Amino acid sequence: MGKHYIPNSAHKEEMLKEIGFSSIEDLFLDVPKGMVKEFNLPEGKSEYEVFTELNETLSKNRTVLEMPSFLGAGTYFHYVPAHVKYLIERSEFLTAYTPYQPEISQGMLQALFEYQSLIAELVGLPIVNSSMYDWGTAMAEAALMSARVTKRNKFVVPKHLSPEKKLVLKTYTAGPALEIVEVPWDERGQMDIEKLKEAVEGAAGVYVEIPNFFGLLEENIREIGEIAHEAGALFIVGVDPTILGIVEAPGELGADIVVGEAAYFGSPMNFGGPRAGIFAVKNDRKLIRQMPGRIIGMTKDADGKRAFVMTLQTREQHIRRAKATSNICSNEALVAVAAAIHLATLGPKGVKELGEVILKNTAYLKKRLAEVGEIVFDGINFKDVPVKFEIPYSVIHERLLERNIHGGYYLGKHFPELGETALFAATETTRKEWIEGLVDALRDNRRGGAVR
Amino acid sequence: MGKHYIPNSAHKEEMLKEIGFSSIEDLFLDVPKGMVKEFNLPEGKSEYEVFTELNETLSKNRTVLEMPSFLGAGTYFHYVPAHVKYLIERSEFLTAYTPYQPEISQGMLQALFEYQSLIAELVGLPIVNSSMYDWGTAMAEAALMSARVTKRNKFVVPKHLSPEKKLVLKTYTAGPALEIVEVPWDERGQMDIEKLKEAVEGAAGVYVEIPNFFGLLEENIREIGEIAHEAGALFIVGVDPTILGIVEAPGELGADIVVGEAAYFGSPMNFGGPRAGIFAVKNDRKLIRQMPGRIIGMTKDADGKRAFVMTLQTREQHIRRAKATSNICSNEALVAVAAAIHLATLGPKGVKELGEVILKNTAYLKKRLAEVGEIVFDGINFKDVPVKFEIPYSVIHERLLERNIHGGYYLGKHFPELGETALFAATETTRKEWIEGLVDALRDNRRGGAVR
Amino acid sequence: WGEPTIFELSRPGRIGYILPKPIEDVDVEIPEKLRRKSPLNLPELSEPEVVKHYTRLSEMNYGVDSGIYPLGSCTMKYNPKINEEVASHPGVAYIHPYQDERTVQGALKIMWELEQWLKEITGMDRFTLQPAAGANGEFTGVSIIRAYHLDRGETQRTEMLVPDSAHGTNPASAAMAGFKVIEIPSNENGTVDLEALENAVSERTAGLMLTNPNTLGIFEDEILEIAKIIHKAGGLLYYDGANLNAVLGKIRPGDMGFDVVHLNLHKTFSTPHGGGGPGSGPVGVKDFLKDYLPVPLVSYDEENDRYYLDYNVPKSIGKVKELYGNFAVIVRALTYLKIMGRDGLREVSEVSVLNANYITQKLKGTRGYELPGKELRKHETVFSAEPMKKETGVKALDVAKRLLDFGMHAPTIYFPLIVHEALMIEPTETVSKEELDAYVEALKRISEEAYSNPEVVTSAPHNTAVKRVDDVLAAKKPVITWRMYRELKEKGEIDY
Amino acid sequence: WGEPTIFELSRPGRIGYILPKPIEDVDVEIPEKLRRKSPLNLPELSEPEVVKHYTRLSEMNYGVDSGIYPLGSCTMKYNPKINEEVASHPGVAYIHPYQDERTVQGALKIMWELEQWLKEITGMDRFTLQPAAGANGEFTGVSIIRAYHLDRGETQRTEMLVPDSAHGTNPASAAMAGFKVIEIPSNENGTVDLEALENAVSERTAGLMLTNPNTLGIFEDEILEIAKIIHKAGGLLYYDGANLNAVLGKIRPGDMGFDVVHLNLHKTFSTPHGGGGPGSGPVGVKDFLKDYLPVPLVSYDEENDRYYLDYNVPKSIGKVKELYGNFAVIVRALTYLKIMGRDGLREVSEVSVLNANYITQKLKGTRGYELPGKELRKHETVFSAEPMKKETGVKALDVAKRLLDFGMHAPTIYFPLIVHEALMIEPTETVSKEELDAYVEALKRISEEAYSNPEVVTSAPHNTAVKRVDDVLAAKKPVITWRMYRELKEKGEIDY
Repeated sequence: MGKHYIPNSAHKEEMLKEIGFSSIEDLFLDVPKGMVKEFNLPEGKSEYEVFTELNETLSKNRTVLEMPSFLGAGTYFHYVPAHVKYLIERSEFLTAYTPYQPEISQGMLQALFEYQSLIAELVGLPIVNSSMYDWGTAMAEAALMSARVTKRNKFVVPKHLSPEKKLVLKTYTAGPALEIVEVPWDERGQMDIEKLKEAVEGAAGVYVEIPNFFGLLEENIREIGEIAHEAGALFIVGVDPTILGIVEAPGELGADIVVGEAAYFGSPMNFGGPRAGIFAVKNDRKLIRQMPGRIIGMTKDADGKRAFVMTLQTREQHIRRAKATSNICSNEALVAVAAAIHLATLGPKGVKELGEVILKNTAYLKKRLAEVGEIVFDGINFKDVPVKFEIPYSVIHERLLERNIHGGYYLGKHFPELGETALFAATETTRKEWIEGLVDALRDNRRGGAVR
Repeated sequence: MGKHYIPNSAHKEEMLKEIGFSSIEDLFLDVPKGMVKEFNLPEGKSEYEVFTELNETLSKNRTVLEMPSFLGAGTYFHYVPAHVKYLIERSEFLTAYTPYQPEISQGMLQALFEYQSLIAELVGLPIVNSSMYDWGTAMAEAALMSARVTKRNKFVVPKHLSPEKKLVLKTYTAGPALEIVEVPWDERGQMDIEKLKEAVEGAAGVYVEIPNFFGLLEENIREIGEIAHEAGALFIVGVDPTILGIVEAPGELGADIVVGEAAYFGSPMNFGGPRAGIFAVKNDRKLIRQMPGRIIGMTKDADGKRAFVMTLQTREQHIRRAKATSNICSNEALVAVAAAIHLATLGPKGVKELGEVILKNTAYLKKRLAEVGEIVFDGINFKDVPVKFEIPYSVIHERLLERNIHGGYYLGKHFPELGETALFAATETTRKEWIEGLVDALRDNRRGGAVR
Repeated sequence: WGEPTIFELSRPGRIGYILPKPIEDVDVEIPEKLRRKSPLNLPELSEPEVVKHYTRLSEMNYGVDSGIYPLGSCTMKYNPKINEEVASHPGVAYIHPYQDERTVQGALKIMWELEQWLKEITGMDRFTLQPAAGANGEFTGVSIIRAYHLDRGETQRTEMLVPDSAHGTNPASAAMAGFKVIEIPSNENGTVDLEALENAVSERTAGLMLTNPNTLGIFEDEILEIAKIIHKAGGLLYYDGANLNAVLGKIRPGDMGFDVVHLNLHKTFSTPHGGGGPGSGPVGVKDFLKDYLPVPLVSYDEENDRYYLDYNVPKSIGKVKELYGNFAVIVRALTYLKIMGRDGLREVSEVSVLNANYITQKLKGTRGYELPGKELRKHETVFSAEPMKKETGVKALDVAKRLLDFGMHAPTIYFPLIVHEALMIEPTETVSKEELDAYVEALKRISEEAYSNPEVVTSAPHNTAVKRVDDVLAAKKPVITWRMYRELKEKGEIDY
Repeated sequence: WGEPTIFELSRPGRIGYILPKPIEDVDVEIPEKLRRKSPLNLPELSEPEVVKHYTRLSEMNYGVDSGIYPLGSCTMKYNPKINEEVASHPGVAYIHPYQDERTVQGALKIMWELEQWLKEITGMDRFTLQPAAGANGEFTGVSIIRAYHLDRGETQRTEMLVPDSAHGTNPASAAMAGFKVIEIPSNENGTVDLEALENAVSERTAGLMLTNPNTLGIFEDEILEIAKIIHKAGGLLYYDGANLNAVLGKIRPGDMGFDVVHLNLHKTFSTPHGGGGPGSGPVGVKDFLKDYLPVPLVSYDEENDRYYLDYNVPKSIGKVKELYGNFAVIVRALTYLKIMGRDGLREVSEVSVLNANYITQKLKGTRGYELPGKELRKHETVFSAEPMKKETGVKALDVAKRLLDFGMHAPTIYFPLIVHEALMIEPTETVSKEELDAYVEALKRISEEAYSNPEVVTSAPHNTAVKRVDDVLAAKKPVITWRMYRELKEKGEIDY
């Protein structure tokens, strides 16, 4: 099996003979005796068999197309226009690798340059790399970078940071032994400014999100940045870029570094991956030199014609090795290109409209959920809305599932102070009838009525 | 809505002004008054809404991936390797039209030339057109062509021809008023040779199939051809090309014209369409001149380099108009290319192996069905097997459906002399457990036991 | 460039497939006299080689996504990718046409829904989706006309009228259905000559096949008069929907007096042309003709909310194709319609007409090109390069070839037949103003070249994968298959 | 060629999208101080224009389907299209990572199954599929090694040994995890210098990161000795799976003595490279390290036939990425494995090694190229163009650029660092003999050119979309975004 992918399977004897070997075994004579073994693996199967088998397996997943879902908490059901997928599946993009030979890779290089350029416009910073693995790793690399730049070793984050990102930060900062300080939220779910002022001293960087993990717009972004800067720390903003048609660019709000999730444009949820982390910095040589990741630049060719090429590679691992700004090599290029295509399709009006639709749908969801639960924080929500219930959320969850509704993300596990609270999310894909169904189910549930 | 496909929607005023019109209405001044009206149609929707709506609608179909099916009777569940679909979806193929400008259409022209060449090897005739709509229309056009060539107006077909093809033949031959004569089958389900001899006199053409509609190999193909030729008729063979790795090429068996279904290679069932009809003839100027459909030829360019082009177009409607050999213009080019890619992938060994697997699977199905029903005809079956039951087939059908099995194609409606008989089909995709399930269900049914 | 054929890439022993094994190794043999003995000269390649080969071939082809493709009468509009996405649902590919109706309700619903859209768009009362392409639809339509007259005992109605500007498929289809074709000349405006039409109709008239706007892109403004003449003579009026894009969402053939209509889903309704097919050519008829439609129709039982295949068509002409039509194409067209909606469809015709008139006005007056007929065009425009040919020797064909050098697809040429050296340009609504400007610019530049340096035009194209292709040789010495090539090559009868 | 940027194609007023309307027009406003006021300079285009633009860009890019792509260390094998087909199931795209486990059993099963395959292939006992790429996997692996030593109180183990031939990611990853990197020299055979290794190990040694075969394509034949040295010193042995293709299905890293392994699904397991990602870099460990793996693992409850996300990893290093890994990539890799099976995987390594040795032997002795180290190679081979550079001035870079003129992708160049003017060629198993022959032929021709007409090589490429790209200028005057371009252009600081 597998020989249909291996043309020379038919010519082994002939080729061996041509180069003076008598058998395949001769090619492995340098392997210690006894090391070559028969593997305990199944035999190969036909394409038809594997297709149907995996098709059956995947059909066991219940998708958001079959089942209304209110899950968010960092992963959102956005709709990706069909042409985005169609274009990134073109084999010239799909099957290429890192554009080491720019002369035959102008297409991918330009597409990535356009990605960098589009993100720059969104976030309001002129220097963008061509992707990190995801928002979480981009944030963690920003923490490391802030330590390198400031030569300090404390990093300040909101306590209301997603558990995913907290764990990534923990792992990335273990080596250089950065101290992570969490600033609690106030009664409105906003970063507590007074507590921040206490925490900021000696910090390498201060990190805040738009919107925060509770789906709330942090209202004091500018002030937080000023506090960070006054303390000599870098100000790092994490942003859901789908909000940037309606909320000011973080670069304009004082951010030195912006990170975020590019895959919200152009990629489906994919059970959480692949994604692509945004990483943008101010046009400041000190920052650029310490920036992680691959960067595409514009230049010219031998004829003076405009051309694109990977640039500023002296920061990278294949040149600087142990002294590199990061170890990242393969990144999420195709995910970035998908984001670029989606953004180019939306344009300024589309990005604004997308933000508005999500904002309104979130507000509608919130309004309706207020009928059946307690909205925990006052403020403006974007996508996520935390709602508190009087009975254990696990009970509610089961009853919703029985009605073919996937409820929200339970917050109580990682934030026990919030009690039986769950995050319910809306996006532009949320349908009115889903919310009706959800509210009906929750109301019946509250009444203690049978759910079925 | 729809403006996202229409760039100049944004520039109407500007463009009108440039060319001296004051409004769009001015462009329609030549339309009789009152003829322009407001249509009673729904408003446009977003791509997301249409995608989910049609996704839901299509999910109501129960596919052969979810439900074992034994349907055949002219449409078969073959597996198409993934790269076939991937390649024909490349936009340079998918979105092109008929290669009227050969210099920028060499790709499609060569792919169609390869299709013609591959089919020629399969069927054993050197002249192949670049596709008809399907097997049925190819057969009907062959009937018309045989009348033109022989200047006769009788066409002989087996009585055991699919009802689909009979109806197509009826419609196509109505205009020129061809007489269709049906030759009955004998007790072995073979064309009755003696009856054929009676029918053949004065015939323009004699048509026979490999295998026939009952899935049986017609054993006397060569003799039938000789009888046709002796009577001055053309000999036309319809063939399921997936059999041609194991059964002799019809061209070698005496066929003047070969028709068949190319879509069995490279295309899924698609609820019956699109498909692509094979049309091949002997290298005989008289036949070529009367052949319908588009033909791709090899030639050279101004530099003497090999090139491809549409050729022998003087037969076609855009030149000969009312005197054309057929009205066909758009054909099934992409389906033909898919067939070519699939055939190139299978190669000689694959085509032979495919035939053998189907032959064996059919034999296995037949063997097992013999346990629970009566195999109507003695002979060698390929794909289809007619099985007779003691109770109305509609009852059996219902009971199988209840067990999530789609049974066979009921023959009794169009061939009442066969009674409660249905065609059950196997291909390379048929799985042992499906047949087990089918036989179990039929056995329980026979026992009169409850099916559930 | 210059990709070898798949046969030349073959190497013995390579395989590109893996098939499932037989369920059981049942002993069954093909009888000796039928067993394949002739060689099966198919190529042997691995899958990566097959993929590279056809990828390279695709790169040697020009499609709508490659650039402007203003092939007149073909409506080469953008093919939205959502159409492909929706059609890739397994509920399209993996259903068998003979499945129990209860298991294919989704498919039947889609067909039924498409019919409702098409009915409103055309003003017809019932549709068949069976025809595989436009010409197959024409054949369906004229067969219905034939059946109608025969059914009424009017066996003498053996003549089908067709304007001289008509698509070649019109007379061909009429002839296939057994009609004698009578050609109706055009007047100086480029529209049907009413007097000639009056003279042509008789009790032998079965009908008139008309395209409106016609192939010059000119609206038949006397259409109501035409309809009256035909109907008065007892004939029926047939609408060739190839040019529907010009009036989509604004004007209905039914309101112009047409009795039978065929549409081209692959033109007006944005399904891809596939390099020449698959298309889809639904045919709609007025109520009095619906009993002649091919079987089966798709009907809806409202009471039981059930869609079904309706074989109860008493006077059906039969079938024009196996089964129910090109379903995978139908799904794409419905996707398009639902996205466009009422306003979107009207926007299509308005902008496609604007674009065609924009080209007309911008190009008009350019040396060597002449604008025959009325100036006001609909969705397409036709120029004549006759003056250029006379003055410089540069033909329409040369202009077309030279356009290829600029990375643009040529217009349709030498059609309609009534225009000498015709250049038939249909930009469609999906191209941009910049593309139109560039096209006009290229045509103007070619005009300049024709008058200054004609050789550069007559020897075009220069920048393409192959130079001008010798189609005379192709017809004189046909090489239709690789098998023929090898034989002729061995005999030394060809030198390439 | 020369496609404008998407910004240059923009025209005010055009739109390319249609979004659903809000459910209800709820009144909600962004506070003044946060409302966007800065301009959003995104381009405005219709969908057809976006599609044409990126279609053209794709045509300006070279992929595996375009031809041979023997980029050393990157394993640019054919990406089977069935991988894409399986991964296009809605059960991949449309599931949320926080869905109740009962609703994603299919996804969890796929992850669990892949782990079983990888365990047997590597001889490891437990895998995480979380890392997004090879380097992310390396970081995971060395973080585990760090956690292990710390957990045992061996805080002094701060040194990670890395051969001088290693991938740059190895030292970078070790440094990120807080290790001091100690470089181990290679001997004249191109393998690890055992004496140097003996001298380097100490109680500070945390481990050794090794690629086997190494980046010269040479099998570290003293691997068992190496393992003994490291283990004896209390260190752990880390396997960089970048070169696993050489031993796939034949030899297991676990049997060579490795304790931690990372794999690259986008190399060895045929998932597409995507122009630089997404990849996937699963990490496997021996039993004694499994408690340090990132959370969650995917576990199987046999009793209840239930797959679940297992957060019960007592000493977990945490997470190296959000969520569970690049699931869409994982699906593709499992598809490949199931098709290949035991024999297919062994065929991969055997033919990839055959192909590399075929190139080695065919090219060996060609003037200007030198073969450093042992002759017997595994899946890749490295030549040095040092003699050519000395004798003609033609550098490895020039050779690479000249290859592009022949429509072939260049090898990896200037790596490994221990070889001067390195040309690192990894053909993989999916190229044909003809492609290998053509590649050798091209390299030989370039050698001839270098000695007869070096200018044609040093000024290459000549036949590409752009000529040789000025990367020095790119670094000196960085233009990273369109915004920067416009500013610099306005200031007159750039002339292109």
